[in-house]
Amino acid sequence: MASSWLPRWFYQLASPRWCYSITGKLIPWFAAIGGLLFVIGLVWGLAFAPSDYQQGNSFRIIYLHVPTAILAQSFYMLMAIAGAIGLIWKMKVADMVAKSVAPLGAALAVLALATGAIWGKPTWGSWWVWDARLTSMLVLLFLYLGVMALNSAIESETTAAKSTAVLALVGLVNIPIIKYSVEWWNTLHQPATFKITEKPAMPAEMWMPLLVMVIALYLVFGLAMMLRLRNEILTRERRAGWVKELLGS
Amino acid sequence: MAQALLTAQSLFCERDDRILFDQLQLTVSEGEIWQVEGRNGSGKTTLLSILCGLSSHYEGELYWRGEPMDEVREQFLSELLYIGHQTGVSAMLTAEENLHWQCALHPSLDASRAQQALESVGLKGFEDVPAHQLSAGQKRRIALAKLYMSRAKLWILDEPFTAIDKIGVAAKEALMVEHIRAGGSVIMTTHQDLSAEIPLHTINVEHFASSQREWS
Amino acid sequence: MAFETFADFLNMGGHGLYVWLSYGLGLLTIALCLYLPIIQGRETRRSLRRRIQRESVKS
Amino acid sequence: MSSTLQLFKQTFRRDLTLAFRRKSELVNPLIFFLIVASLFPIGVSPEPNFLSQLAPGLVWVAALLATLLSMETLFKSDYEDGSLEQLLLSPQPVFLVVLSKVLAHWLLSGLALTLVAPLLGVMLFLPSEGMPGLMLSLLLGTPTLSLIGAIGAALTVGLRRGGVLISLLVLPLYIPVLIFGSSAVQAAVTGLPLDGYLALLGAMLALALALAPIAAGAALRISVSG
Repeated sequence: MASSWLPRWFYQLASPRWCYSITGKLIPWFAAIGGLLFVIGLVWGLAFAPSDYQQGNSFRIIYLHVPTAILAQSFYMLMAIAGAIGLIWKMKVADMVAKSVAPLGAALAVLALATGAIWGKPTWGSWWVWDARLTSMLVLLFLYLGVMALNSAIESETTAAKSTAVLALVGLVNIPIIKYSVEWWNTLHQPATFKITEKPAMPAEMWMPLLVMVIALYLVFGLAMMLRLRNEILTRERRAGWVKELLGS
Repeated sequence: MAQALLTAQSLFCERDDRILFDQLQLTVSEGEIWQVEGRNGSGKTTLLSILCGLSSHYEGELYWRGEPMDEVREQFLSELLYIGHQTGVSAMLTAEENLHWQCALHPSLDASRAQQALESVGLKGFEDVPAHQLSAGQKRRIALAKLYMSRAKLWILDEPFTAIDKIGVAAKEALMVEHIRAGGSVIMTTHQDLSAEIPLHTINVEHFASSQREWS
Repeated sequence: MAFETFADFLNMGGHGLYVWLSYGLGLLTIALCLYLPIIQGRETRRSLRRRIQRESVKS
Repeated sequence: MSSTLQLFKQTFRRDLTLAFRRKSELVNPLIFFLIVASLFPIGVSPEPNFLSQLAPGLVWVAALLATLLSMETLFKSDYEDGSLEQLLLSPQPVFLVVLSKVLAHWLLSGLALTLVAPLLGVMLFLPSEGMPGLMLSLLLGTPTLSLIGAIGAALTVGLRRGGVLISLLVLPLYIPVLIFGSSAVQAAVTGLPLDGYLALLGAMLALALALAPIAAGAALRISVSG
């Protein structure tokens, strides 16, 4: 860690202790703001947003489906980048972040798939459709499951972290290729279906609650990630003086 | 004054919640043979694999000829001969084929001496027998033949004498003495008692097992 | 308000099953994602505390 | 530089020799390929029209699984006998040795599968117009499969039960190759131009050639270190 061009917080972040205390301070804020926005977005989306002229009220699933899909993807990116930082700078906290993110990402992908499938029933008349978005989300879930399986198969914590980081990075390179190929494959096989979410221009009263939900879920899952991260820090740093002090009293 | 080849500073390693060693210092200079001591499971093999750069499960610094290891790794590898617990001999290849590939991997091995080396370890006539048809001792001798071909400065040998008879051990000892006279050095672990004539430095891993380390 | 009555709201224009199923699943998942690390954290703290006590008795 | 090239050649020759000495590993993927492809007519329907529609995808799925099956052994014996340690302690670049090993492996799995594929095509009533598409797409696609598989093999080499795990890691990454490979065959059957698909398969191969050996090399280092 010789290079000095990185900002100071980056190095502070490398310290599990600092990370533990800063997340402890952030958690109440994330919980309060995330919870508030979540309730606002939920009520707004479910009760106040106008219904879609084509799909009716089943359209309201968008306020859950789209945010979870976005989050599932950005969590994968977060996992891969954290893994890369762990590999390059040997930063323990980055490894822990990557490990705590994976199950949440998988849960998000499952949720995105489930809501997509439920939405598909009234829209397309069947629970599952090999639509481009759903298919690439399914592959993303597979990628998450692979990372988690590899992580749990390797006993040594540090080896597991490094191996999963390599796998996550390989997956990250592949995601755009998978997305492109699936989209292309989809247009080849089912040319005439209308897309589940892509509307030419969504009116503001429709996309505003969506935006609120996206931010709310970022905060809520950020909160979940911090909770997991703190557990991970405690377990991995169990012999550190500060942990003993913290728990000993 | 002999030049320091490999220097390890404040090495720390833990496995499975157990500290194998901490604050371990070691300087191996030209013309020295170091024997790493310790009971089974005390971390001898781990230390050797850290020293040769196979394992990255450690904290601390390594230097090769005074330079940080990360910066001169390639140089270090080109001057290193390592024979591990697993000897790197493929069972489905003959002795000759095995050595041939090893020579391609390690330019410090002199391929033209392969025949002679195999003869020296007593494998003359077995050159083209697949290794899986040989005994354990013979298989190990294929790996040990590399000692006769090596131009490397530093030899790191993990239990090289397992399944080797007394005469064989004596021959390798003589070879090591010759190697250090020429300015090389050796780091090894062994259960066998080496002959008293060898100038031996020892380091016991267990002496570093108790740690006052404050976990950060 | 996009709905006249509360019954309308529950019915969602005939798509109530799908909408409420989605949101039910969503809430369940979110709750689990928050609840599991919390109880796991409690467990971790408890076992670590025990461990620290053991060690302090020993030394 | 010449010593590097020498190492590439030596490794290649060594791995071919090893493969020919372990005959079963050589033919197992091919037999597997044949069996999987014949499961579909038995399990689904032997009706020629139906099969000829499924054939492009079936042959590709079978080829993909057969490659995957053969992947596990790529580094296994080298790991067990310590050759991998020696490889990682070479002053030569590791990715080159990996590339050489993958090339040798591909010759005996991917290329062999490509050559056997027409037989399967006939068994599954693939129209004869589709044959060139099948061969060409496999020729360009299977090296990518081998390269990606090498990463999975390198990540799981230190694990006792890596078999199922490697499929879990690698299969999702195979999906783009499967899509473009089977589409190329489909296009060939319907008489559409192939070059677009082949170009895409080629692009993926180029990317895999550039990145996979490095990733696999890093993964090997991690696996051996652990």
